[in-house]
Amino acid sequence: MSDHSKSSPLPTYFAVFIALLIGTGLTVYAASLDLGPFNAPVALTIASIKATLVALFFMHVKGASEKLTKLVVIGALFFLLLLLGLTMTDYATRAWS
Amino acid sequence: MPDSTVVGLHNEEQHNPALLHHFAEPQQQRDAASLGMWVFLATEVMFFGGLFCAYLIYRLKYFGDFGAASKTLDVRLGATNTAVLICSSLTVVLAVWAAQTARRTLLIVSIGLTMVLGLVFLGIKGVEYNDKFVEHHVPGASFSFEKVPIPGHPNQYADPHHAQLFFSLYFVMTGLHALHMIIGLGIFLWLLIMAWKGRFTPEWHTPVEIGGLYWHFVDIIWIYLFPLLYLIDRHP
Amino acid sequence: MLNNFPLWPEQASTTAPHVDALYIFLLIVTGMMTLLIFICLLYFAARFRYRPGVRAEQIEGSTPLEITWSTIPFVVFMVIFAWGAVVYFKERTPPDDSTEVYVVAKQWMWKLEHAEGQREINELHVPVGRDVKLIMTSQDVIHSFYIPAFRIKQDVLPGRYTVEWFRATKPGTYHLFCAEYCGTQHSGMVGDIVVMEPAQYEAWMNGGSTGPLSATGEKIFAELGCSTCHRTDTQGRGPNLQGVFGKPVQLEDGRTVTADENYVRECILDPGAKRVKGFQPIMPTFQGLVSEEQVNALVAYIKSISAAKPGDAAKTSASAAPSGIQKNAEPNGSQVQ
Amino acid sequence: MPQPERENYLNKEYGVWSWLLTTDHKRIALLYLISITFFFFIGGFFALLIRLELLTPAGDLVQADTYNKLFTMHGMVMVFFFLIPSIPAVLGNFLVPMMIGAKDLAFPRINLLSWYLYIIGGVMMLHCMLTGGVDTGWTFYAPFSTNFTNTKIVEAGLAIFIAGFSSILTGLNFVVTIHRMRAPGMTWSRLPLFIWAHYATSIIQLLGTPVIAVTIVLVACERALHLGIFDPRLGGDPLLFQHLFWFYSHPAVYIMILPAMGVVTEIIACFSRKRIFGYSFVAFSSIAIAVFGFLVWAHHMFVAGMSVYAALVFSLLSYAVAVPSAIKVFNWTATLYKGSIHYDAPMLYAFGFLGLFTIGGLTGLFLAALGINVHVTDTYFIVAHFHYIMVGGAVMGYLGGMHFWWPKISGKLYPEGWARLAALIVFIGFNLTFFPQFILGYMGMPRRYYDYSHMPEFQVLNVLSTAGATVLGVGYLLPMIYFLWSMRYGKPAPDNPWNAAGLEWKTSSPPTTFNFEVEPLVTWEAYNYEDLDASH
Repeated sequence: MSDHSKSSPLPTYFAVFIALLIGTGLTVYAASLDLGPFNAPVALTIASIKATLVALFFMHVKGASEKLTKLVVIGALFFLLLLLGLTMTDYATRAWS
Repeated sequence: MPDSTVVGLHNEEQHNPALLHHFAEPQQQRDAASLGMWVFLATEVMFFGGLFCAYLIYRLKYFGDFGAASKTLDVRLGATNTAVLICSSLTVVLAVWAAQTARRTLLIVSIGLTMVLGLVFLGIKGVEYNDKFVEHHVPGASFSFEKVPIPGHPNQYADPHHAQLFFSLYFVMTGLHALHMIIGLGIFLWLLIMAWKGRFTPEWHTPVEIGGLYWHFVDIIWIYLFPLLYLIDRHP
Repeated sequence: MLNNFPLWPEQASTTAPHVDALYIFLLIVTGMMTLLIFICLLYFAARFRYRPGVRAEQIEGSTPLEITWSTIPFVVFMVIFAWGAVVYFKERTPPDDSTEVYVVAKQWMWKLEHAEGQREINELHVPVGRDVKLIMTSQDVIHSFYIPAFRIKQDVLPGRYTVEWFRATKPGTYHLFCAEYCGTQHSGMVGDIVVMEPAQYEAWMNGGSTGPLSATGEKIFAELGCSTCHRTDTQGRGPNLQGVFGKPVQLEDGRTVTADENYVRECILDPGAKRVKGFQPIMPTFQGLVSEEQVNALVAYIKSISAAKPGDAAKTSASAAPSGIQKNAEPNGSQVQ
Repeated sequence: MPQPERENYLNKEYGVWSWLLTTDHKRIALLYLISITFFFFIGGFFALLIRLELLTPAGDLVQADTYNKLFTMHGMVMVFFFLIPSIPAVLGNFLVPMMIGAKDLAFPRINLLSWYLYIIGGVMMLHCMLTGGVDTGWTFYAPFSTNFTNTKIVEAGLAIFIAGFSSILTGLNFVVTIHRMRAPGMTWSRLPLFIWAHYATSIIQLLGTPVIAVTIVLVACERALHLGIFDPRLGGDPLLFQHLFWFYSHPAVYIMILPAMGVVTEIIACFSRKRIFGYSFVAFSSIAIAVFGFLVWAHHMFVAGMSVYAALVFSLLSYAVAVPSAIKVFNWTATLYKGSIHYDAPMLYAFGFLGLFTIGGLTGLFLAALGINVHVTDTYFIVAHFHYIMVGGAVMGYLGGMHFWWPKISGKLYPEGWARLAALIVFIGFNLTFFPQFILGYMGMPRRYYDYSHMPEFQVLNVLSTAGATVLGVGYLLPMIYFLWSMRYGKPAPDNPWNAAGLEWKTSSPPTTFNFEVEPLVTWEAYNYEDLDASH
């Protein structure tokens, strides 16, 4: 966020904006199709792509910001996955003779 | 005391009432504020993480019942709200850019537009909540979810208890998200006043930046809530 | 005085020596670690105490030493882990031919019912040398069925079954505690486990039995009208339940589950959740209509018609049903919510 | 000859508002000190009543309900209003900026806000206690807390929720301060290990606390609206509550013990006049404990009806977190080797910490072993174990740190003889209180029993424990008395009474408002005792 002397970022912002709107349309359309077990993964993949776009370009995780910001983002996601994943080790394996 | 360390920065001292005594230089203060907001957002991830965990477990346990309950939500309103939030994220980056490039009018307009879009989001959310009240889909004594078929299993009805779990999570998750939106609106109102007074300069507009980070984060949460609550397993 | 001041709990089950052995092993290992650390601390503290004119010798550290004292404890820990896991697996795996006792916990008492039909409150009579499996559930909050002399403990949860088992090795009376805090009279939720010689136990069992639990279950099965759909002669509107228990079941949504106690329980209370493939969702839920004891009896009945060969299941259950002994399976029906 | 007193953070301004509206991290630390001491003695009073009730097997001193409220409020007050803020909010607040050469924390106003949040939470907790209290145990397991108890669980939950945000903001302030406010030359490898410990603690506060916060929100909704999220009758799972609860509450143990480890590291280095043995291993083991601490929570649930396979995973991971703790103990011990050891009161507390933490840590190995856990969980064995960690460890570290830095905080010297006596009394009283509980636990005495007339054979050990508790109580009162005494009558402290390394000793005692007259430039490594002793 320190160096703003580069060329205008506006084209990037609008491109990301359009991509986000397309993503929204796409995920609504995908929800109306029967993809068998893949409906949830498709919806979450699109959501993750959209979230990544927002983080990288709107929140400037890409380019301008330093490594520490990336570490915070990755760290937070890592601990979130720990919470979900380790809880699932219980729920996915409850059955026992 | 601190004065000696900011010699040579007179320029900023005039526009910038906010270089606090304990920072050596404005850059340090900016970096601290930005890191502070990022770290705070990490705690927010975990805050919503607890809810995502509850959602994940019950969604897998009661997949069909959740699908039936999810299907009663209005996907058009949800999608509209998603688009509204995406537009507001755009106006937020425009606001940050305007502050960086000293475009005061654009800054004020962008912040104002962001707030309007935030209010539109809350309004649409209010309409949806109202619909749920009318349909008796609000968890509690008057909750009713009789004879709603499970998607893909037309002759099987969803269990009302499990549907109530879905709506409980729906209201807690969207409710806390809406609370974050309201806090965001408060922050942006303050930014609007500051911008109106012309406090932000290309050298010092940290509040716009970190307020923007917060807003984008709230947007990202919604980007996940939308498919999780509205879209999964709703095909005919 | 010393009679009143024991320092070691009694060993009265086959599990207890395993737990104690691991415990003693740990006492020795951790005792050695403690001694090592304490001796070093005290020796260094005395040997290197401040003396005027003697300066401390600066030592930066030593990576080989760090690796050594990380790796050696880690290896020791893995041994403890593996040993603990083996003991736990045994504790958690009831032998197939165990005698079954159904346990219902409520604030603040234990209600126990033997498969043979004997009912007890806050007391459990068991014979020496027989595997006993406890199938437990709670009517209200979480409790925990704890017998220190047997070294076993398992939380008892509302809404599902949990299981523990033991084989008593020594006649006597042992403590039964509720170990999970459950409200005001938590400390009053105690009882006795009475371990008897087999002969004595038979005598006790024959006094005042009300007929086997599965027979009670069969009566309830008929009273609730289950038998109109779940027919034993042919496939009715519901699945034929003979020989089902313990077998894999194909579900409507494509999954396969094993028909264990929890599955049968869930099918009674929440029939839609795991519907058997090929059947319509017409079964009503019995949530709130049957008590925990009645569910237990139904589960016992469904197990009984699977235990014997499918061909003579009907005969077995018919002969085991003493007609007219049992009026109502639920002694305090008012507690049904 | 009495010199005119130098201006410092204590005498710069007077009046109530100069304290209640201060943004000076040192004054806020003192505000915390007063508040947590208040809660410590409330919690201690409850503990004493609990021990008195258990003197006899029959439930004769108090009613069952009263006893249940006593241990609940003891736990909630001690965990959320004493232990979690103790070292970070008092010593951390006071020392973190000074140790890294900063004028203040990065966000002084947020720091003050976090004290106010703590106070609001504390007042709510007091109100809750005075108007009936809570009887769920500090763990407030569902469905007892959500559907059955008729005590004020929502108010207590809200108090914890608010105090939790205080903890989050403290952690946030520390992380940002440590990253952004270090003086020139203060590289990561020159940081005192106290700072590393607080950095690790802050990570836990930041990532764990929000999960308990949202769990409390769910409990409150469940109680108000009967949503069914934890209620099996409505399709919920009570074990989900336990997962979410322990996801925070297990790492919370490390919030309590890591800062104490940091304190002890400083003390051991100073009083053996040595650089810490294996600096980087001690530093990284703090971070490792913070991260691994999040991987082990379900070892509280081995008998809760959890999956057997998951139990296996969590048992294995629990042994992983034991390794960095072991590394720390070995490094502290090795630091003593060829040192020049002084036996001032802080060092006595540090020795006490080492002994008690070793016992507490090693009994953790028993609990992580699945087969033994089944027998001893929810008995007095576990009560003894966590008191060895949280009282034997954290409180010993806290007291040691208070003695070590008291001259800096107050500008006065405490009476050394009394302090050594108090350290001895605390150590003896503690062991007498809690060692018998290990035996009681293996014998099978369940925790949270107010009446054990069914098993009178447990009385002898309980009497020993109660006797120890009274000794311990005296041991805790003593420091409070002589600290207060020293504020008025103590000898003025020199700037560096221990001839200790660290930037906090390079400023005056007590320090000025912005800590340093000139911004320090750090050119030396941490714990440069060789140079310090050479110059003497």
